[in-house]
Amino acid sequence: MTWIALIVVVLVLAAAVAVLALDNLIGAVVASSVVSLGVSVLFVVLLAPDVALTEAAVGAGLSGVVLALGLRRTGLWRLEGDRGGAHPLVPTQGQIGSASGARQGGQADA
Amino acid sequence: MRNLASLLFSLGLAFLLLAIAAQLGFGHTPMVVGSRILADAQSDIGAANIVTAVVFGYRGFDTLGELSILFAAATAAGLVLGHRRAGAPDDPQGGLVLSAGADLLFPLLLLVGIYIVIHGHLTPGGGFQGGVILAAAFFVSVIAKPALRLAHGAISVIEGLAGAAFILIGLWALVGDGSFLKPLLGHGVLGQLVSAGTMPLLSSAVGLKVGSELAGLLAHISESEAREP
Amino acid sequence: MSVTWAMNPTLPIVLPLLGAFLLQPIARVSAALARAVGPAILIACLWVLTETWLAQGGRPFAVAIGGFAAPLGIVLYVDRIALLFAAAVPTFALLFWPWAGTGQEATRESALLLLLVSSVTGLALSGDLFNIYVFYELAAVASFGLVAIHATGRAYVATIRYLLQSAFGSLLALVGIAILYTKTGTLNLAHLAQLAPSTLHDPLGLASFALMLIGFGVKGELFPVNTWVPEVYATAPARIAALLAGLVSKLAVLVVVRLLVLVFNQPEAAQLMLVLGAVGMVSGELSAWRAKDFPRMLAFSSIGQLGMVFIAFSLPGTTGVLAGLAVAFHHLVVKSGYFALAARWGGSLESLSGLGRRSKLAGAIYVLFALSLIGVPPLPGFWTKLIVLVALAQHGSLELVAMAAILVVTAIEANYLFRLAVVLYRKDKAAPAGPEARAPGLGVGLVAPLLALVLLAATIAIVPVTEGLRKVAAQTVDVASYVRTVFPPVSLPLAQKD
Amino acid sequence: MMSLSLEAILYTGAIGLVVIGALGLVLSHHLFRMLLSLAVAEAGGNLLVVLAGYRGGAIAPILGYGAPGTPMVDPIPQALVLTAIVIGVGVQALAVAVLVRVYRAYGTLDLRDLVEHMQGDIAKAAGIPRSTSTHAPGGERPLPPVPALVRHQPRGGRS
Repeated sequence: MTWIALIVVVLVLAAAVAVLALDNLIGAVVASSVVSLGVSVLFVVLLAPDVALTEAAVGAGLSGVVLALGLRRTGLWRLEGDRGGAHPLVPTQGQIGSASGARQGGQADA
Repeated sequence: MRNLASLLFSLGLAFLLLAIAAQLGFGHTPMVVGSRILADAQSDIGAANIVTAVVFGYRGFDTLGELSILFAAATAAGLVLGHRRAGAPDDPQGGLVLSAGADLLFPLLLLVGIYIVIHGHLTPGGGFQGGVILAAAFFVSVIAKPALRLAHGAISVIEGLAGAAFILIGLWALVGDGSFLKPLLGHGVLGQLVSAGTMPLLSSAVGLKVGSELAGLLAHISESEAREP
Repeated sequence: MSVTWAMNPTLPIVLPLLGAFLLQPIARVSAALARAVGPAILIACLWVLTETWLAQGGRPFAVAIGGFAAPLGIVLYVDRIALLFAAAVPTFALLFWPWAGTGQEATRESALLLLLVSSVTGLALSGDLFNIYVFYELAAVASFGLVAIHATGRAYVATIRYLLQSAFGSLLALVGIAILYTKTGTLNLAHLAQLAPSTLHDPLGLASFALMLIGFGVKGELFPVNTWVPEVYATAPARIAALLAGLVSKLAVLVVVRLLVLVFNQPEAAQLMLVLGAVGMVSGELSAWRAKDFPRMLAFSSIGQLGMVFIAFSLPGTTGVLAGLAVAFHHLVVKSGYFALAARWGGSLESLSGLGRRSKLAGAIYVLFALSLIGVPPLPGFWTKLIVLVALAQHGSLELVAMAAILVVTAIEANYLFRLAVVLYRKDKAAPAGPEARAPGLGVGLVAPLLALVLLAATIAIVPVTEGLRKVAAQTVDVASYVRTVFPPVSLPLAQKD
Repeated sequence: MMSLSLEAILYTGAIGLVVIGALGLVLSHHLFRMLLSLAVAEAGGNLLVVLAGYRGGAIAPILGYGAPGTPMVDPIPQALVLTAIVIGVGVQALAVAVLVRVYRAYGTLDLRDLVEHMQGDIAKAAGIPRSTSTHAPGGERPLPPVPALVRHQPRGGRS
């Protein structure tokens, strides 16, 4: 039990640092979902199944969706080096990326 | 100047928290109220899941506040994102696989959500978790078919009535038995679906309200114009 | 027993919630009915609170929600100070109610206002720490929606900054609550008051107080977490700014005061509050002096005034609470009145030139409020400052520094308030067009004169008002009575088992 | 003293999350990243609350699972955290809604730019002459001027 907790804590802290350190925001959102998932595992370790269920559904699932939607709506949903939506991971077929990409190519260039 | 101040502030905070970390965690928490609730929950409320008993019973008032917070967030988001221009572009339609998958998922998620809501007093889960899954059921459809509009009018009526139902159950207890949100209707047999008095009713109201609120909130964000003009 | 349910203190919290939930469905049936719901509910709340006050005659009582005895369930605690603040909530909400609005937007705004009313009433009445946290969050979320109403880019930026700061504060408060629970195992304020001397009078307890002070201090405009104030008040509608600066901030202060009096009754905690209050007071008034437009001048001056409220409440005993109450209520009246004026005077200070000559009443009200705020003798502002200064003079060196700071700040206040008064009465040819053309709103035009009358009435009745407040203060600091009321002697609470 | 007990590990993790989140909130200039940092810090806070109710050798607070008489963990903190999680996601969703609006108004999420735009707009709306404003070119320019100027400032949220 203690070992599981130790591994998960290290993972969670690493993911938390990644939230701050990752350059592209999609990665940061994924990292924050990892934090939530890890914390929900810790809730199981702490004998809180209700809380774990909620944290997984709300903290990792719902809030991930909300944040991803926010990224999509602000046109920041682009991976690094992606210019105009050629990347397969961009779900909006580049419409958003290319529209705002011209105006603020700074991020893509960075 | 501001940066220096905020840096100092954060360093101070970090120091404070580390100092706390050094002192906490040794010695056990005195379980003063918790142990009494563990002892009394079965006779007071009659729910097998004591966490749910606390959420809807002992601390039902907090739950009402929490519902109101979600309601406030949904209302405020509606106010902020409310003005969608007519004819604003939608996201492109998702592929066939996505929309077929969404059609398949919809009834499944709905069922799971309802199950979790009405079994909240027996197993882990309850109104909130089930409500989130209910919201997900609707939201998956919206994601897969962006042109689909949720009927916001209907949603606001459902969330309003569900919230009102929670309060009215509470007021019923207040008028009938002298205190707000007092559990009524007898406890039934521990572990059965129809047990724990008004708690499943409260849980269902919460499930409906959370589900409709989150669905409306997500739909508001998702339906805001697909890209800026 | 058949009458008592109608006077249950749960109702002023629950009825606005019910109204807020049902507003949308009602609006679909009848728009006129929906517009009547809000004011009707506020009046009902006011009636319940008045009836409770009259029926109880100042005796405190506790109500267990759900019928669960004290430390298990959530308790509402009703004493004089709680009723006083709770009654102020629907009153001021009625004063600043958006009477004119129609349509979907107005329905949403009314719903948010009702939620705000419910939450701050809850802050006044609740006797459970986590319940207070929940209501505090509700007040925060409702106010986020309200300050963004103008739908301008600057309002959205101000809102998001306010939101982040507020959410961070709430997080700190939650950490504080977690520490408190780890050390005591209870959340009931009366129970905490019993356990505090043996468990919380140590550095860790102090840390938990500091976290909650900062956390709940966001709404109370306490020093390190008040940077949201000027931008929000400058971009939000003036009546929302009036409610946030006047009403909501006071209820946040009340929460901190309850914590300080009941749980963290130790000199270090009070000193922390004193220092933060003094820094906030000086920095706020200095910024107000530099402000170039009326709303931001009011915002900074409000930070300064709340700093003084924190200073006053940090003093121990009845005198401290009396001083705090006096400053708080004075500020509630004056600042609400000023923001009612600001609904018309939105522009820069220069653009207000000559306004006092053209609109005699508004100019006179401005000067009256200014005189009281500075503390010119017959007005209530003088007495409030006097009470604070006298109370400060009785204590140690830190308090003497705070006293000097108050005197310096008074000079700054006088400077900027009079500077504007001079501008208002300047003989001006053609004043720049604008300010007066702003839509005044139906209710707001009457509010400032009304509050001015209240101020004058308080001037005449200064002795009975002070005596009344002294009674309120004496009851507030009576910890034993609080504990006795929540745990009636028949069923003694559990002793702590370790 | 610091033997690697379960509680010690988890306290470290919880406080670590709060500190990392708080640092991100204070040091970052990108609104979206500040929001993410807030979520991280909230997760840490929630963990701290649940830890307050944990007891070694106990079982989850659901009747009918363990042998009768087995000690259970404190259910109250768990109930509190359920509430706190839902509050957190509500606030977050509202924040995203406002963010979308902010981005549409000014075309950036960099806090430093936004604050400058906002101050300029406030001053302009109040009719304060530009010379007295501390923020030189305010005005209600809806979008940042030209891509060339934007490119020189690091974007994407890191400071």
